[in-house]
Amino acid sequence: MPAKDRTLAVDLGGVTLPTPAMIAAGCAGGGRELAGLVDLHRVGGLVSRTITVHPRPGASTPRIAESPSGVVWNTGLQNAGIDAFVADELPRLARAGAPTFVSIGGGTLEEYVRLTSALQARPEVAAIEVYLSGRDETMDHEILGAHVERLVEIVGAVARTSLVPVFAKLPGGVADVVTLARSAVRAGATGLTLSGSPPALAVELGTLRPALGDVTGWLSGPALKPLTLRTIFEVSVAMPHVPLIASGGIRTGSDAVECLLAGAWAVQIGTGSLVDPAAPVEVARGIAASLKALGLRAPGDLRGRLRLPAVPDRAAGA
Amino acid sequence: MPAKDRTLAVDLGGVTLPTPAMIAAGCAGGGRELAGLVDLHRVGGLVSRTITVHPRPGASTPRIAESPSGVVWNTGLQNAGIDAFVADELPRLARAGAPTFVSIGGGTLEEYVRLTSALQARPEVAAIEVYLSGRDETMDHEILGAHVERLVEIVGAVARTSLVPVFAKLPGGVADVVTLARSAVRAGATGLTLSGSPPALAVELGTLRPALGDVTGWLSGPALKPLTLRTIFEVSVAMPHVPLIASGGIRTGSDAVECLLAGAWAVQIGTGSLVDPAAPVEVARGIAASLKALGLRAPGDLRGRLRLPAVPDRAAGA
Amino acid sequence: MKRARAEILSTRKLGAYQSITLVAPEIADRARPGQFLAISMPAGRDFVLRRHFSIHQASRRGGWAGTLEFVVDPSSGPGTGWLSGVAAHEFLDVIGPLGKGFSFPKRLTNCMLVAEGRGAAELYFLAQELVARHKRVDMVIGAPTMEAVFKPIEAKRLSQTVAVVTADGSLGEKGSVLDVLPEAVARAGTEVLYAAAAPRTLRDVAEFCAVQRIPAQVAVEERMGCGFGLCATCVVPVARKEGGGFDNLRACVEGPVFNPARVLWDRWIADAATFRELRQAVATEDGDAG
Amino acid sequence: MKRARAEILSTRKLGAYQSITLVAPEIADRARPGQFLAISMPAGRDFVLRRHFSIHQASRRGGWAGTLEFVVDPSSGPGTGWLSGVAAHEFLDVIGPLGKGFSFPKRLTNCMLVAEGRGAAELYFLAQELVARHKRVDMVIGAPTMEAVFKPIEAKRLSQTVAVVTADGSLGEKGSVLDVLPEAVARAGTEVLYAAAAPRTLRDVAEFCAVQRIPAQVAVEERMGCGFGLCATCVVPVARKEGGGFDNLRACVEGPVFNPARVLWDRWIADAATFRELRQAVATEDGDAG
Ligand SMILES: Cc1cc2nc3c(=O)[nH]c(=O)nc-3n(C[C@H](O)[C@H](O)[C@H](O)COP(=O)(O)OP(=O)(O)OC[C@H]3O[C@@H](n4cnc5c(N)ncnc54)[C@H](O)[C@@H]3O)c2cc1C
Ligand SMILES: Cc1cc2nc3c(=O)[nH]c(=O)nc-3n(C[C@H](O)[C@H](O)[C@H](O)COP(=O)(O)OP(=O)(O)OC[C@H]3O[C@@H](n4cnc5c(N)ncnc54)[C@H](O)[C@@H]3O)c2cc1C
Ligand SMILES: Cc1cc2nc3c(=O)[nH]c(=O)nc-3n(C[C@H](O)[C@H](O)[C@H](O)COP(=O)(O)O)c2cc1C
Ligand SMILES: Cc1cc2nc3c(=O)[nH]c(=O)nc-3n(C[C@H](O)[C@H](O)[C@H](O)COP(=O)(O)O)c2cc1C
Ligand code: FES
Ligand code: FES
Repeated sequence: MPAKDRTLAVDLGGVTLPTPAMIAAGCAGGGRELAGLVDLHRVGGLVSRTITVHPRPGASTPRIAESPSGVVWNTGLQNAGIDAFVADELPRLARAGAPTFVSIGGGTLEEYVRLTSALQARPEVAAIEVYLSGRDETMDHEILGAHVERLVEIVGAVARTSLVPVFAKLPGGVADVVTLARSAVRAGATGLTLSGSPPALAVELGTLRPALGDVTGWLSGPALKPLTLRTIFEVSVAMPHVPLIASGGIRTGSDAVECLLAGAWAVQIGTGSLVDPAAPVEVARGIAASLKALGLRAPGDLRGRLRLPAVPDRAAGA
Repeated sequence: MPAKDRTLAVDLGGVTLPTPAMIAAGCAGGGRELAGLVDLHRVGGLVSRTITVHPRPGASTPRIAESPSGVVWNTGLQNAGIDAFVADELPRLARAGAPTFVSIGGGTLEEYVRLTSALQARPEVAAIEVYLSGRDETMDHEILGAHVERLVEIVGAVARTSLVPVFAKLPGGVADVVTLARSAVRAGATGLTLSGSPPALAVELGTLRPALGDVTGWLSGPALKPLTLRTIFEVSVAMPHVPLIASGGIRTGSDAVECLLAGAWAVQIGTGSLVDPAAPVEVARGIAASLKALGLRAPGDLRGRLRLPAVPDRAAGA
Repeated sequence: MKRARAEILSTRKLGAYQSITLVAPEIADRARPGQFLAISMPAGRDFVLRRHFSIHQASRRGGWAGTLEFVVDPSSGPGTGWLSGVAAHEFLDVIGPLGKGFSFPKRLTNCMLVAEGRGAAELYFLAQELVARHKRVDMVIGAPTMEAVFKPIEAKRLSQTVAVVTADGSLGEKGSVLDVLPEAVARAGTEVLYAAAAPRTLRDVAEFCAVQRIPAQVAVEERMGCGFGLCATCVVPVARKEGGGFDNLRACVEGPVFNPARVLWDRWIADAATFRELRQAVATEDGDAG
Repeated sequence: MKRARAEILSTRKLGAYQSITLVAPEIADRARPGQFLAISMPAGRDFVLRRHFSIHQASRRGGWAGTLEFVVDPSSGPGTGWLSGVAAHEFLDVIGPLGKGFSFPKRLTNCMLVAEGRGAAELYFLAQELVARHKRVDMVIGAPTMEAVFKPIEAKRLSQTVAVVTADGSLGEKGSVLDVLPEAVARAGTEVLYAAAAPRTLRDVAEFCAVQRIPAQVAVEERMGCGFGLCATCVVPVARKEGGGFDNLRACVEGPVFNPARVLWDRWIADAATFRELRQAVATEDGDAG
């Protein structure tokens, strides 16, 4: 394989990324902060913080605490609201140099539709990522995206309204992820981000208090890697042609290659970017090295190539 | 608080444990192995490996791999079957000195009933723990315990058949755990073990193979702690009078006290016992120290005493 | 802001603290008092986030040019514990200088610096810069114990007067910085006040300054996911200049130095007195299993 | 089996390996060749399980009484890497001796010991005990490179003949232990064979012994959750003595030494040749989105 034929670019159902290593939602700042810390032209893409219709002041502090190989966080989705976002942050994000996914979140169908409409006319938006881990205000569900009917309704409406590809970011810590994934794709999602952070709690023993100001939060970081791999594996086996973006516990090139082997098309780096803002570039480099070592041409050649035993459960035959 | 009035004993809806620190299912051996490594009379209780109706040879090796602050495992529930268990292992386990919970697992309602019946006449059984993370062979669900109807059916049948308290061990990595918990208790469970290990996958990069012989497995170890705390917290707020046993990521006294604060009545130590077989005794000691420091009498006095902000979401008022 | 693989030039114990000097010319060149560093933790640990440290000294000239010093309280936890054990000639992954530092008064002259514990480290850097600008510097330095009073001799060298207070009375007066602040301010004819201390102390200092109508700047600490503006975890509620309401501003970008008159202290600090017990707080669900 | 907080008496580099000697009298007293230790990893790391090491030497008498030596290949990963850096006089949390060791032949005399890499460490311990029982010991020692041949001088001291093979030919013959085993066995008049090597080598040794009708014992390694029988992760499929079928026996309790004639090698070893690609293995679900 001559080096010149090798590429890191990936096509996620219509949106092309220069590399498969993106920065996850809520971990990319507002477009200015990363300058000088990473060359955003060498980052596969970035996802905005989750934007809501109205401005949100966000959660009480502390908003982040550590857990074994992880962080528990709750920003309360602080953001300036869609209008301010479109006016100020979006152009800055897009100018930074990487394909821009906009994460949208709400509690009702109407909010999602309004958010999508507001982004319709914006050429800066490479894709929409639908945040689905929030509370369903209409149905009073704890986690909106864990319920098939609501997932279908909301993802469907966003997909119908959007002019760009739509990625449904399924909530973390849910069973039957294949069913949810299938439903989201049937409803019109171009692809899936797997997964959001699962619900978590950290306790500060010294004060007998929750470690976070808003009590509960979500788990991110390396601890999640085996959960992410499992989800990607199951969904990719069920739907090998649907672009899957892995999120949760990815920080190094090896982590990313493991995800690609399990079936991911691209990966997002969240906590890893907070620790090492150049992580997405290093991850891309790691993927390139793997391609070279294995004599492969493109990230897609690694996808789903996990070598399985010929008889998945040999013991069953005993 | 005079030291003599202080106690570590807990009553879990009819079964009294000398301390709140148990050894989790699949991590206690068969009754002989722990002799010399821990004084089982100072262990709160132990849960047997999960027993099935028929003998199971178990999964292919490797059966365990590491992940960040965790392990991914799949023993395939290797066990000698209920008849051999009742004849050989159960008496040995019970003689070892700690209250013995028997974990039972199956794929059909009939199997659960048969397992419970086989334990009915056995005075060694302090309680039954119902393993619910397996495949539902009747309904073809991936995870039996993630479906309310089946959970109710099976837990209900076990509770009606059993002469001892029944703890439903809810599967890990499921949404709506409060709904599942409520259903299990309504169906007759005395209490709940929260939670089983969530589904996971580990990849061995060097060989492009899954790290486990049977491909997929479950995540255990410290990584899980914030997920366990969240589950315990939510369920205990919903059902403060139902005995909850925390499982997942508990190894130290601090971990255990955090769980008690979040609402647990007792804790199980799985991976922690594999690493430090004396962990349950050390955890009990840690709980005792906390009681002393806070001037409390019994583990129940810590339960649910997490200090919450007066206004849970101060920012919401902004 | 720069990222550097910085060699440790020296590391030494200073009372309760460990003082670490790095070779990091690009960061040292840009550093201002009040700014801080974000330092990577080693791989393979069960904690992952960077740790943050105020800049104690940045040498741009002379024999130490290009070096940067910060001070670690090793008792804080695993990260600071690890950092205090790192030896000279090892390398640290450092990002800095971060945040908006203190600004210097243009017209006013008499500056009071109020520090608690390791907060003194960054204020000495500030004192130096103020002295270089021909300002008068006075200090109030507090700590729990004598060992935790950071470099009292250095304080003396940099300021006209220094009041030292310790909680246990082992050095200086017994008490807290607030006990001696009014007198120190009166004596020094303080026109501007700077503080680096625990949140509750800063709140009390803010109140004092408001009453006394002394303009002030305080350096806060808040839990940080990154330290350079990506994650919005490190926020402090700050009143808007106009239009009412407040914004949650990032301590790592818009801070860590804030005008205390605009910080909504009671919103920011989760006051122990506002906590109550879980069982009282959360009503049992209606006649259910629980 | 005992648990001890054992002081490291010494630690030294030996070729590609690190050899660590502990003071652990209660374990040393009970140790037999083929048994192993389970060693705790330090707190605060992102890996949690104990690591397992064969006993290379257990001194019950003389100046070294109460000490225990084991040999670490530091290149295996983070755990062995950490262990090779631990200094003398630090303490390790050790459980041992674990497992069922080798048994000694009663009547037969001529013993062939076959080791690959660090497998030699436990076989030298065995050789000593065999020699003490007046058995004849011969050895075949293999490794990838010269540096990875463990203590070849010691091998010579303990045995009548030693055949050394390396994959790169840097010491002894070029090749693998199987290449030289038949000749070595013929020359030594081998009546009993012991081996400690990689699974595939052990399988080939087993086949050789079956054909040659040489009784044998082999020490296996399997991933272990505990090392003392709690978790049933470390199993090896072993044919039942009667009634047909097999049992998955724990390498940490019923092993790590097994009779190779009864191990179901092809069931145990996930053969590379039996793997195929995911996309061929899993049929796309019917006309679905995927
Ligand atoms: C702007 C700024 C400047 C600082 N300057 C100094 C300094 O000069 N010297 C010094 O010793 N310490 C300083 N700190 C505090 C220092 O960052 C923490 O003590 C340290 O991160 C604790 O890490 P740990 O692992 O030892 O403790 P742990 O308590 O285990 O840390 C757990 C988590 O909480 C965070 N954390 C703990 N304490 C604090 C705190 N006070 N403020 C913010 N985050 C915290 C850690 O960063 C980590 O993410 C500063 C913090 C900030 C935000
Ligand atoms: C009975 C027995 C005796 C052993 N004797 C020795 C010895 O004398 N010297 C020596 O250097 N090594 C020996 N090993 C192998 C040694 O335990 C592993 O190399 C070591 O655990 C690797 O840890 P790591 O963190 O360096 O590597 P990693 O590969 O990161 O370890 C990850 C996980 O895999 C396990 N693992 C990795 N390799 C092996 C292996 N070959 N066998 C079993 N588990 C493994 C580890 O224990 C850990 O749980 C023995 C193993 C067993 C089971
Ligand atoms: C501080 C922080 C803020 C986050 N904010 C958002 C957000 O606004 N929207 C969202 O969908 N995910 C958010 N996430 C989740 C990440 O996008 C990512 O899915 C998750 O952290 C798991 O990946 P990681 O292990 O790489 O961090 C946030 C994560 C962190 C740590
Ligand atoms: C090797 C191993 C075997 C296990 N076997 C069982 C089992 O048979 N039945 C069961 O319900 N849980 C089993 N578990 C799960 C534990 O009981 C426990 O719920 C889980 O490991 C989380 O707790 P931990 O973090 O303390 O390990 C097993 C866990 C491990 C690591
Ligand atoms: S710490 Fe991440 S934005 Fe301030
Ligand atoms: S390693 Fe746990 S039983 Fe053998």
